[in-house]
Amino acid sequence: MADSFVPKILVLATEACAYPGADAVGKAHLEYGANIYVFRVPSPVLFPEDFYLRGYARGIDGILIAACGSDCPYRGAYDRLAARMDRLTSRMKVGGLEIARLRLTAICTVCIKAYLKEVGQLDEALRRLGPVNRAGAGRLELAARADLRPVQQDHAAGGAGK
Amino acid sequence: MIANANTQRHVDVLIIGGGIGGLQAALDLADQGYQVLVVERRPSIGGRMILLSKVFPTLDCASCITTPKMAAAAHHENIELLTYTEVNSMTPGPDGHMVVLTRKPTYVNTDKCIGCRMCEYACATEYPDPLEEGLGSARAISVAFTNAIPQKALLNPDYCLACGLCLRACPTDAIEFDQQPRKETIRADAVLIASGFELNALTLKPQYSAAQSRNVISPLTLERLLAPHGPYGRVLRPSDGKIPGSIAFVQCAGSRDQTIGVPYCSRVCCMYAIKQAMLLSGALPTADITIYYMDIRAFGKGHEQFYQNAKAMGINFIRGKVSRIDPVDHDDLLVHVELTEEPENFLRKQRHDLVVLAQGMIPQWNPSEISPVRLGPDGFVVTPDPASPCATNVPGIFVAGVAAGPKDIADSIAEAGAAAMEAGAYLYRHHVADMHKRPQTVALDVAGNRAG
Amino acid sequence: MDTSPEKISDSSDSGKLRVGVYICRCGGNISDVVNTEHVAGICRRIPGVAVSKVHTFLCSDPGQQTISDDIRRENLDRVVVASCSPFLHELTFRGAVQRGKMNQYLYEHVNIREQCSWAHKHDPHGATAKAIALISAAVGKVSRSVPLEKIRLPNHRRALVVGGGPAGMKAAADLAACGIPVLLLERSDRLGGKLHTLNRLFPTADAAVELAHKLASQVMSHPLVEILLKSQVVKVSGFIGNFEVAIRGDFGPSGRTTDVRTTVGVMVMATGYRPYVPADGEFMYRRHPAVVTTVDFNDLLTRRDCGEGTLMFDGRPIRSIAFIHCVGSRQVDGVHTPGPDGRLHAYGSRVCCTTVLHQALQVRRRFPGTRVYDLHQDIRTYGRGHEEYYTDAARAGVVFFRYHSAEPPRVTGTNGAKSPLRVSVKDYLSWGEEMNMEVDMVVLAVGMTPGPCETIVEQLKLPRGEDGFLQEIHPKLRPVEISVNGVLLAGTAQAPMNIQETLAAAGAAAVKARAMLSKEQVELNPYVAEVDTRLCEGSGACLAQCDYAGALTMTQTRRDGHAVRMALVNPGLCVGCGACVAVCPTRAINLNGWRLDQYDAMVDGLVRDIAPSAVN
Amino acid sequence: MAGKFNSNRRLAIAEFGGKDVDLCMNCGTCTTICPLSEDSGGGFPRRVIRLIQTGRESKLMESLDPWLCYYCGDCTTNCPRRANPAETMMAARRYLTARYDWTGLAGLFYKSALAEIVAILAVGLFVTLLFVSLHGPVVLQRVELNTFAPVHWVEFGDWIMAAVLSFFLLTNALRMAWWVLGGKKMLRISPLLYLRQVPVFFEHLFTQKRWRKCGSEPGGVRWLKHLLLVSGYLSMLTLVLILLRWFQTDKIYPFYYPQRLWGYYATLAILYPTADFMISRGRKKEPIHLFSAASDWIFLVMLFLTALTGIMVNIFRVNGLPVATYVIYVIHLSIAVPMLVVEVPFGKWSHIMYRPLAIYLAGVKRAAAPAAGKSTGQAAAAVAA
Repeated sequence: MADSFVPKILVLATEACAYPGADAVGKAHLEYGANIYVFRVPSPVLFPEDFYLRGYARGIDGILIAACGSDCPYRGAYDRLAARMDRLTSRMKVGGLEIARLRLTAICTVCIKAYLKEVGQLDEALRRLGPVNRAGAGRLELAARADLRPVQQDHAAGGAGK
Repeated sequence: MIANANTQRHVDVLIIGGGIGGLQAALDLADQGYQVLVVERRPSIGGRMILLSKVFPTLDCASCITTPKMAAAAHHENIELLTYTEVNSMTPGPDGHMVVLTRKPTYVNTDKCIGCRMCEYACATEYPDPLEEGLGSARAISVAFTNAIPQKALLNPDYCLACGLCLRACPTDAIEFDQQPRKETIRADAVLIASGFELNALTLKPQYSAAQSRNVISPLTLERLLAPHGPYGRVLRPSDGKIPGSIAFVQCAGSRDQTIGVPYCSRVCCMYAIKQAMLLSGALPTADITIYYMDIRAFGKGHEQFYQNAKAMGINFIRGKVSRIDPVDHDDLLVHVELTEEPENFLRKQRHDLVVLAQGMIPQWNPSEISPVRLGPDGFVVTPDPASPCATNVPGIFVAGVAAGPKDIADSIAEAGAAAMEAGAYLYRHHVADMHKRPQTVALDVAGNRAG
Repeated sequence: MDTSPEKISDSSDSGKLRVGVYICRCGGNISDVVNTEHVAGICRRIPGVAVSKVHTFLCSDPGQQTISDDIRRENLDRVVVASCSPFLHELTFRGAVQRGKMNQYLYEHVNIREQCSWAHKHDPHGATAKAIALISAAVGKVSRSVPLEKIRLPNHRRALVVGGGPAGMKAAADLAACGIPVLLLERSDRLGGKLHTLNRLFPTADAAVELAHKLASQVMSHPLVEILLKSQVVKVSGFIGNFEVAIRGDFGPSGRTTDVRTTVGVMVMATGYRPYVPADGEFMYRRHPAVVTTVDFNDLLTRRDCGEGTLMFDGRPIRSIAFIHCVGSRQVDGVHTPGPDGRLHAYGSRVCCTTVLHQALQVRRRFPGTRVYDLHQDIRTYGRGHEEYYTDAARAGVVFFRYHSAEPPRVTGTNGAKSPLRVSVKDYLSWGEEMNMEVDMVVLAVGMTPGPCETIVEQLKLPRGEDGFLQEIHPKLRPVEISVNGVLLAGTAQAPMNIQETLAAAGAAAVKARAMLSKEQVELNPYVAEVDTRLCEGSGACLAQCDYAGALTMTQTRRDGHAVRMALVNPGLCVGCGACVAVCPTRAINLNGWRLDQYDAMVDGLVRDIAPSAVN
Repeated sequence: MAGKFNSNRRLAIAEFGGKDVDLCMNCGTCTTICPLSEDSGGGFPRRVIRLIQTGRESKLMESLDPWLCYYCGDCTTNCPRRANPAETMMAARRYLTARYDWTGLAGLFYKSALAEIVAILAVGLFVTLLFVSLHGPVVLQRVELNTFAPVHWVEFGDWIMAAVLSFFLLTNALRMAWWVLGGKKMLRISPLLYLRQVPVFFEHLFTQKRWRKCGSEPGGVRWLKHLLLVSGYLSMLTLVLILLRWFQTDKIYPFYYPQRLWGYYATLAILYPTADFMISRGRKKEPIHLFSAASDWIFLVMLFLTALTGIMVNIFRVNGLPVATYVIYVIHLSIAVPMLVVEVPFGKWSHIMYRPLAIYLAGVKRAAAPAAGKSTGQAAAAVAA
């Protein structure tokens, strides 16, 4: 059963680093699973937590965030992203969604091996885990979406209070 | 055959060298609206920088920050790139500079080639890849490297067996075995020299035994070993593929040494050695890394902190110039050095698995052979006017980057901007000002008194 | 047929769209693995797709022509091309789309070569299915695309150069030479800045004053340069193309202190450096008159009364001098105490080594009877022609001592011995032995600290580095730009550097400024944040995420007759990172070109079940 | 313990030929390229140079390092700053020779070629005058050298000269030992230790064997030439000081007779190397020959002329030319005596003693203080090897 399961993997690859990195793998004619789909993003910092959870709810089995790491062209973005990932993983933990479905890594424009390693490991983990619990993810998505509101007060107090 | 006048093309600025300095100058000039032609002797733009692993002191991935510049230049509407092209002569005249170029045959029709690499995969002949410092191999017909621009195949006639496999593989019939070198004359209002550097020979000092041991390597080789897409994918020493447990950086191996004719400082070696040492200690956490130096010249912004971090990481810094390196058994190397700061036990013959020689930077190209551009005794282009740091002795010819003396990337970039500015001002003064482009003088809305 | 983008973006119903999908065979590079014909067939089933075609070389002229023609013939309002990496041909096809009279941002590129056919060579079925899924995702995205235009802001084609030192003069001269009007501001009453404190410049030995005069005459003689002396910026706001500046100074016909306001398009920060001032008692500085800095000493060497044959200072002959390097540079925590600004000067000041050797050599040549000792950590004569100073100073008999940062030299008085000062140092060239020397004078090689620019820094929120100097965007590749678009760094405002480097940096800043001012309007990429005024509830959550000062503000405005608080993006300052997008509770803020609903649609498109499990 | 840097005084090493010592940037290339430095404790050339740069005379006086260098020139060839460390070592030897010498003559001669020439001329003139006024009967019928210059008188003069030379040499050697062994401390060293090292002195005096390791040239050709010269010189000294009565005869022995063969050997062993060295110094091809002080030339010329006139005495004598023999004999002594009197205790010749003595003293020092064997900058390691 687990053998025939092919997970759908979404890679969110930064325009500056990871996307050309994924290109480099193809240029080198190194192969990986056709179940891996790359979306180009300016910086993954733009995605709210519910975006990932919505993805799981729609049937994406695993998400790899391939960022620029310290090479990030945007000030503070990578730190914010890392912090968001922390919150998201704890949300997933609490909600019973396997945190192995989410990976954050830095891929450079020529990091061919790192890219293959990351997608390979995620694929392997997902094959072990089986399909994502879409209904559970859907519940978490709604919760995350709702949670943006109370958070809003904190930000208002901290950011725009004066 | 030299093209005659009516086939001449005209550009505003011709830039010699498509490395990071040349590209920056090209972008700055093109952003000002000038038509720029970049001439690069190699098959791809990107120069030395695109082949580096990471850069100091930020430890950015070199490719990640170079590729966007390359792409920006390649896509800029005011920039044209001529790769694999040599400059034959450069003659100043009343209508600008006549620059004769030779476009070397790539044996591939670049208009037809779509960079699909079908030919490369079909090719049965391999040779040591010069871009991998000979560690990896390249096919006789191939695209220069992963992120090369242009992504066009190039045939190396020295290795091609003319077997025709590529001909059959090419989907666009782009391969042309009968290509010949083509001369082309460009009339350029200004010329900007950004021809960069090369390193003096690894074997320059026979005392260092680079001819005897493959484990005495160039820093550029180490860059390839450290690069994530390097020839081995990890750091192995060339002679036997052993993971080096002890690595020595020998500084000033080709600089600050009057016996080899390079009395000057090559300016970047201290920093790249520190960078490479840091990267090595990341790649090989148990390795013992030593930098033998005379003075650590961490002079630039953020450099001193970088140096101190390296010390804190446990990289050994030993003050003393290495006098000799002897090959010993098991392909190891014995480094002879006086620990000049030590009161006792200061004579050292230290055994290392791998030795990196900080070769000196020398000019890559000598423009004085084909133009009136003057060089200093060190071989680099002279800039006689202190108020115009990028102007050569020839009006309309400017220089940027290492062509005017050793420099790191940041300083080359700054200088490229300055050269672009001076070239721009020159063009404005001599040509644009006469035409319609003179902008409306904006009325100053501040009542100021003119000083002086 | 009503396909106005606003309507489409509002509705998830894509049934009214007419999307053209084009699949490139890439001469077999793609079609040898991906069954392109099959993909094209399946794609016709995707809702909204009106045309789905295969071409052998889409990037060729006929390929591009097909797209342009189809837009007109088939009334397409969106185009998706599935071919190689977007880095190669995204711009190509945008051009083709534009030629078809369609907004170029209604185009979407799918990578089915580098990230599909080449990466799944041995899995043609998988690759084909993946190509379909990726195209489906792209159709989802493009369905929600809206036409975008480059952001065009008014451009006040005039530059403000702050600082009349070499960097400022050079930047102003360069800009004026290209026809850009410049307002050059200087705090003091004359141009030239620190050039007046320098004597001879290394390595050419040109007179600094001559260079100052040359640069000053360039700016003073140029009709496009307006020079304001004894004046400074007191208030500044705005963004690229539109900086509102208030300047206070002693100008105008009355000569009284006056404030004036003006608008400039770019600002060049040429605010320079201040030499480090040793603390009282640091190496006996201010405790003994014969302990001076390199700045003072340079001044001494230029004075007529410094003696002929014998160096004179304070009426006394100076027969021996100790130069101490790295005063206020390369400071170490635990050894040095932070200065009044609370900062430890951990950085090297780049120019002081050559300065010392330059001065030492002058002393040895002009006053051969004066012995010179040089106490350094490392000799950093890095530049072209600098190593020669080191060699020449050694040849001229300067004696060098090397100390370690943790054991700096000590300066004490000698209480009436022949020479008034004693310098002790643990000399590592003499295997760590203590060396004592009695000297008539101690010269402290002082480093550079950032120049005065607080007002502008605070008001424009310019970032500073750990060393206090203005922080460039990238120390390697963008050394003269700062994260506030339209503000440029020239010279030592950014980092310590020598005159040649300063002039080069000033030129580099000027060329960027000229490019920014070259058009009637500032043109910026449209990929910036945008607030949907109908959805924003003024939570301010976005504001806390924004690291770019002024890019995002909260404003009071009226909506449906009510006063509401709402976020407002300044496209001149926004860099388009999207950090704000993630936290908006109502998804009111989005990044143009990369909107969240587009990504949602891509996910939906990816999982959409349109492809049968087996093809071929 | 801490070496005091004497800021008021620089070592006048330049006057002794060390003109480039300031150029050294202390990189240490010279020390590790030196084939002998390691065996000698590694203190030179860099550490000697540093002592000179920082003007620490007492440390330099204490140092034996300059004597352990045989001037192969490898350091100078490899010096990245062209600071000429080999010449600095040479200058240090001259400087030390001057400092060991209590008369001050050595220093005077090194600093002033004129003084040296005047001294040589004066002594030569004195010898000439001595002969002019005191020579024996001049026999013109045949060569009777022993009548013109009776061997016992000459021998008597020899001995006086030897005594004077030895006095100067030994007192200077004692001064050297005094500084090297730390002044009064030398008195506390057991005489047994001094005795035990004596063979080392002679071993190195006769063989100069450490020199074989010196330099990159194959087979130690220079060492062989130098060894030849030393053997010739010592032969000549033996013949004229100890065996004069046998050597200076009026009887003409057959060609193969040892007296003649030994004499010829000694002559050739001096003539060939000195001529060779003069040619090399003139050509200036190798780094060691680039810098020739006046003292180097005077020394070579005097030695060459001594041997040349010596052989000419023999030629004239064998061919029965009485007047020529007597005249050249006077000339010969007028050259040989000043060479010995001026050059041996005060000039370049003194190194023939200082070198083995340095190795001897190093041995003594090491034996006396094994724990201090690694003391700073000192050549106290295994030099006796």
